[in-house]
Amino acid sequence: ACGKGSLASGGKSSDTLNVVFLPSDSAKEETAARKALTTEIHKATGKKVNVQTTTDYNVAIQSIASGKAQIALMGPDGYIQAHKQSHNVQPILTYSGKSGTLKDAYYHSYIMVPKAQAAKYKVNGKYSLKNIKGKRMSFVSNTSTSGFSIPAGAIKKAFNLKSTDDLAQSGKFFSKVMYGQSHQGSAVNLLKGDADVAAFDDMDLTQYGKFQNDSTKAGAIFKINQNAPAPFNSVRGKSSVAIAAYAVQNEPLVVNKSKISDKDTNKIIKQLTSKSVTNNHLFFAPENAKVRGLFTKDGNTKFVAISDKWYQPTHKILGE
Amino acid sequence: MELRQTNGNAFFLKKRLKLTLLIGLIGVLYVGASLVLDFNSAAFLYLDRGIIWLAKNFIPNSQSMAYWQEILGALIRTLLVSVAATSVAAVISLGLALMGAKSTGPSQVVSWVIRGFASFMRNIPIVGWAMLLLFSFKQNDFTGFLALLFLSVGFLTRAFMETIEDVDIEKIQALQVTGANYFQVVSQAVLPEICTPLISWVLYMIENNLRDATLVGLLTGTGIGFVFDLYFKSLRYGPAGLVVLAIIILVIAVELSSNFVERRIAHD
Amino acid sequence: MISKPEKQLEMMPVAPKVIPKLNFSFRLKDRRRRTIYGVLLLLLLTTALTIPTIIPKGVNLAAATKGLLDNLRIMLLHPAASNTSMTSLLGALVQSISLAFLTTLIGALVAFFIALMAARNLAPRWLIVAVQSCMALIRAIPTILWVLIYSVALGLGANAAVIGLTFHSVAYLVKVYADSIDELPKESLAALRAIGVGFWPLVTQVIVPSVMPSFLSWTFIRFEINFANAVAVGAAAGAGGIGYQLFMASGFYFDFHEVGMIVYLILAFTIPLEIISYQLRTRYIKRSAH
Amino acid sequence: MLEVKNLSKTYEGGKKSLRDVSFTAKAGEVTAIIGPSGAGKTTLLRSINQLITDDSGQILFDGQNIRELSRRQLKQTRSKIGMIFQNYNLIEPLTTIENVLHGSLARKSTIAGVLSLYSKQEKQEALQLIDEVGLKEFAFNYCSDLSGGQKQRVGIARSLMQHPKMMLCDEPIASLDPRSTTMVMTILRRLADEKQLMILINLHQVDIAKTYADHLIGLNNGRIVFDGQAAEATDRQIEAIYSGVDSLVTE
Amino acid sequence: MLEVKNLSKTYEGGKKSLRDVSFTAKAGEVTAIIGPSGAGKTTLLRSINQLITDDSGQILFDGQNIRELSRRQLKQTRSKIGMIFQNYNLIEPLTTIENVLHGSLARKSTIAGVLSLYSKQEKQEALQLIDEVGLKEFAFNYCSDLSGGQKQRVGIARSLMQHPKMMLCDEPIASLDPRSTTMVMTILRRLADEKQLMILINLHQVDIAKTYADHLIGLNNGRIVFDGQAAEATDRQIEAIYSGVDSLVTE
Ligand SMILES: Nc1ncnc2c1ncn2[C@@H]1O[C@H](COP(=O)(O)OP(=O)(O)OP(=O)(O)O)[C@@H](O)[C@H]1O
Ligand SMILES: Nc1ncnc2c1ncn2[C@@H]1O[C@H](COP(=O)(O)OP(=O)(O)OP(=O)(O)O)[C@@H](O)[C@H]1O
Ligand SMILES: [Mg+2]
Ligand SMILES: [Mg+2]
Repeated sequence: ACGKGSLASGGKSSDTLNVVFLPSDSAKEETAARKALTTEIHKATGKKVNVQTTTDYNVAIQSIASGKAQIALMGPDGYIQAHKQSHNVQPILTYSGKSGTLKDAYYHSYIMVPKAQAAKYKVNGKYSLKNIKGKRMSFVSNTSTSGFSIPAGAIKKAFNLKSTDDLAQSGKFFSKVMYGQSHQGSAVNLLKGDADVAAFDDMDLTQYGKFQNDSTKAGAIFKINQNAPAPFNSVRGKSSVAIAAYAVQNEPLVVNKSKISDKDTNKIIKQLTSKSVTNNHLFFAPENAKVRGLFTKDGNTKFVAISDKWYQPTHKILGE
Repeated sequence: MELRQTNGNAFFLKKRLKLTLLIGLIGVLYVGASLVLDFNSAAFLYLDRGIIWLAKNFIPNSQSMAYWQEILGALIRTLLVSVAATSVAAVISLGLALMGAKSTGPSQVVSWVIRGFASFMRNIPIVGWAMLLLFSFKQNDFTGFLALLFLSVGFLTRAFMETIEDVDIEKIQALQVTGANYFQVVSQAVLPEICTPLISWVLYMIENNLRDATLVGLLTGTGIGFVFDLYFKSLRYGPAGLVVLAIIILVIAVELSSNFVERRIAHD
Repeated sequence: MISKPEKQLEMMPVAPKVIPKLNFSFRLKDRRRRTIYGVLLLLLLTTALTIPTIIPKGVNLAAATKGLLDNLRIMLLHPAASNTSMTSLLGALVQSISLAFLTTLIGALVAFFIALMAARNLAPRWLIVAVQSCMALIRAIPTILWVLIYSVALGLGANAAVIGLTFHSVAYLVKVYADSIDELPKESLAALRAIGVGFWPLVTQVIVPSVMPSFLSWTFIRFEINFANAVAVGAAAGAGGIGYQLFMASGFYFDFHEVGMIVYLILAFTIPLEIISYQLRTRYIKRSAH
Repeated sequence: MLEVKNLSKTYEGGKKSLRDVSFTAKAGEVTAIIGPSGAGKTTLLRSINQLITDDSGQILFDGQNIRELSRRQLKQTRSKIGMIFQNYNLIEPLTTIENVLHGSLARKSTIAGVLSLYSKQEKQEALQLIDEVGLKEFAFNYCSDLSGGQKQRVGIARSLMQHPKMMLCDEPIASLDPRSTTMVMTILRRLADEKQLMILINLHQVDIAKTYADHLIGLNNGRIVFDGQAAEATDRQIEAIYSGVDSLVTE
Repeated sequence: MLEVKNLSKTYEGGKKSLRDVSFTAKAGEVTAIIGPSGAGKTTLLRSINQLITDDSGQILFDGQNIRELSRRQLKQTRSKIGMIFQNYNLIEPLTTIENVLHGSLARKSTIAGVLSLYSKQEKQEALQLIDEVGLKEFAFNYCSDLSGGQKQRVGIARSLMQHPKMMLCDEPIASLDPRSTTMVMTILRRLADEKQLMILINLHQVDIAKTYADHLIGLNNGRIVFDGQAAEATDRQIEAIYSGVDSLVTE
């Protein structure tokens, strides 16, 4: 009979807000950044804020969907799954790109092949998914939005499959399926020659290499830097080509509407889109900042209010 | 010494005092750990909620029966890999344990080295092994096999060592004094004596490795663990429940057959 | 009272005239040995048939092994806390230890009472079967699932982590505790039953002192297992701990140096723990050898 | 007084271990039961306090038929019957005095028993008994540190703590050296003489039986083959008791 | 012939268990060693085949000083010395014949020993020995199913399989009933008489020692306090051997 951890079952009247973090594709947040978020939400609502980090995808989704947590920061795929579980789960904010608007609040998911093999995947002079059947495929993990859900959704559509299950296992659609467990891992699988085709995104790889041309379209060429650190030290200088590229909406901050009042939600939106947050390096850290921020600052990066509608393209590609 | 003169009250008082102190210390540690973690003991009052949620969500429905073939195949695969990894580990561990046990090993130093090695293999967290192995061996059954092998070697070496040390040293001596050499003593005295517990450890390990199938799934991209992960992560709890049920049935089947084997080889 | 040997010599069997027929296959002749050889053969065959099918195609095993050794070398010889501060790693370690401690302590308490219902020399057969099957069921459900269940039911955090991990703790300890109680000589229980001592005094006066050493040593083993579990799934329940740091270091930063540092921290805790439990065990054996 | 009438016992598996056994034992008397291994000595002793259930017959102890008591009554009666075992059956991780105090548990409330709450009087009595069996110095030693003879004497003190009317001893000296044997047998003899206890004792050593017992019962293959004064048994009679064949012992 | 000269042994912890022990034993003779618990009987026997290392002195067996042999020579010599234990120390999960065959291991190649490849002759010899100790029927039974007396006879057969010149017996009959005791002692006596073995035997029972032994050695507190013909030892002498105080036994 000790300790004072909350057993609060949530609910609108509660004076505590639980925020769930799932370290995912983009948010490599650090303690300081999490704390900053706590402070801002507390400032906005006057409520006690609990931030909890889970490494488990399902735990995060179930928490927000069941209302045990009222606010969550998770990848787009996680949001969509949670939304499917409970329509009370709604996105309220995401972060913008350079422009400071939703126009470029995207990152990209690619289906890549080694540069030397790229020609084989052209059909009528255009890159196509047609030839990937039977190849050795590398994904990130089966919960990654840009490293699995989006590309697999696209392949499913292109080949008219019933579900993505067949894409997830060796010996079905692909001769072999492997998981890099991270975008870096998936890229290394490809460049080392363990996989013929790989899915990964751009934002996790920017510190290891550069895009040589328009990175938003099929045909984008990605080259590893000559001084790339581990795990890329054995594939320095190698290049890959995207045979497909998909824009993915940046990840949202979501709330469970049944457990948090609209008033509070609006206060949070207001607070987080304010100038002080925009300029707070703990939220948006410059590329070379010592203390890691929640996100990387690029031009005018800041929080922008959104609704479920903004994720329509992803809803569609995931077939939900 | 001064106790002997008394009527025993002092003795019982001291014993009770010690017990009280021990309970007090554990209590303090409990409170301390609860504070560190922010754990509320009252949480145990809500035990039923979890069970109810489990029952509601994980009961396999008719829809999930569509997956049974897939599950069965993966289940068999997992069983085979567990058995193979355990068997190979058992052979390695037996060698190590013979060298490491006090009664059969060459020296205390070797014993500590082997103990340390076994401990190292067991105590590298699963996530750590996953990273190391995946990085070099990629996703395949072999990686899962290796992970289970390493963990099993760590576990079995220690178990075998303790089993060997449980053999009455006089029985070993009884053969030594006939002039039999080391290998003869090991094969004629130690092995027959430990055969029964050895087999039950191996069977237990197989069972345990099946239970760790989630790990194997993560590492291999095949097997029952992967199938579970696949359904679980896509929030298809019905089929995931079916997988759990399949694991339960398999584990219990293995447990029952190991009980059966143990009864048949028991001595009494 | 004992007569002289000369008179007794007639008791000696007469020297045999016919030597019994040799049965050269005596090693296989009974059920026990057939079972042992059968099990060994089955394991051997399964292994021999399985291994060729799991050797991966397209992976150069020699190179992969070298890679593994290289990374192990980085981990073990060049540990460093590069992404996280040493203090936060230590703090995380303390959290994991606390989680392991709580789940072990609670598990041991609960398991003790349940084990009394599962021991052959104390409980009726039907109760043993019921309890043991229930425990087998709990053990067969993956730990991560228990944690998930309780983080949904109770909310993320330590409460879910502790309860989720305690399930396995209890199920495991019930089995080994019951086994220890089973091993108690029937006679020492009978000695007190024979003079009309009731159940609960029997428990505290006979069972507790007699099985305490083996309970302690099993509980320590479980503490080690719980620590491993606390590392593996504590982070999933939002209870943080060293497992979270490891998750980030390996999955996100690809930093073998930091993984090495974390592994060392973990070993710094588990190895002394193992030494303590070894000492406990040897002392127990010495005492019970009398 | 103890009267056993027509007692029979068949173990599961069909082994007939007692066949129609009848005899009488008196207070103040030492009754020795001898016979070859497997004769049924242990079975007989354990039937008397119903540690094993027998098939048929009567066991009259102070006029009551033990075989027909309710559970509660049986507990009551058992508390009057001490029992001594070949392997002592002490709780070795406890001290001498704690083991001796166990003899008083049957008289105590459950809660006092559970928490080892012994009264000052009980402790004094225990110490006195320990002194009587010559173990004063070892009262606070762990039993695991005692020698066999010492352990057996602790066993006797534990029995005495019950205030028994009868003591059943199953080969109490089988694992003891001659000095300890003498000491233990002398104590038992004295208890019969001074405290008028009724003592039943299974023995392997005929000479000891003849030296210390009043009454001798010979068992062979579950049957009583001798019943008489210990001093009067002839060598031929003794030999007859032990005759029989070597059998696979599976205890 | 065995000549022990000025043998001393101090255990770690400073316990002096043998003090300047000297005696001689001859082939064809049964030498009984008696003495109270803790006198050093076991220590003496185990020093002779160097199962424990002693401090100083000489142990001459067939002229060789056992204490100065190389490991290899020691193995060789040990194979000529059988040893019998109080708790038999058989490998119980094996059958009688397998345990007996263990006695021939020292003569076999490592690989044959490891794989239990015994020759037909060896098997026949083993069966013959089993028959000699009266266990013909039990040759293929598991030792765990045998009674104490039967186990001890298996132990003797195992020793005989070594073709020993000397047999060291550490309380071989301590856990046996009188019939088994007689049987085991008779066998040992006969081996000394017929096969001219030299037999050293630790005993607790003085009467048995007097009945079966030629030569009696009395140990007390590590010292030889009696050395002479077994038949000639007087009751007073015997009593002197056993005199001493009750001590905490910590084996
Ligand atoms: N639990 C049991 N189940 C079946 N048979 C039993 C059991 N206990 C004893 N027996 C058999 O009953 C017979 C009598 O056994 P008991 O133990 O009473 O003999 P004993 O005279 O005490 O022998 P010992 O001198 O060896 O102690 C033996 O043949 C024995 O094999
Ligand atoms: N390993 C040991 N370490 C220290 N002391 C020992 C050890 N073994 C025996 N002793 C001590 O040496 C003395 C002689 O012991 P030993 O076992 O030789 O006596 P024993 O005559 O065989 O007694 P018993 O009749 O009880 O078998 C005893 O006091 C004993 O406590
Ligand atoms: Mg008996
Ligand atoms: Mg001895």
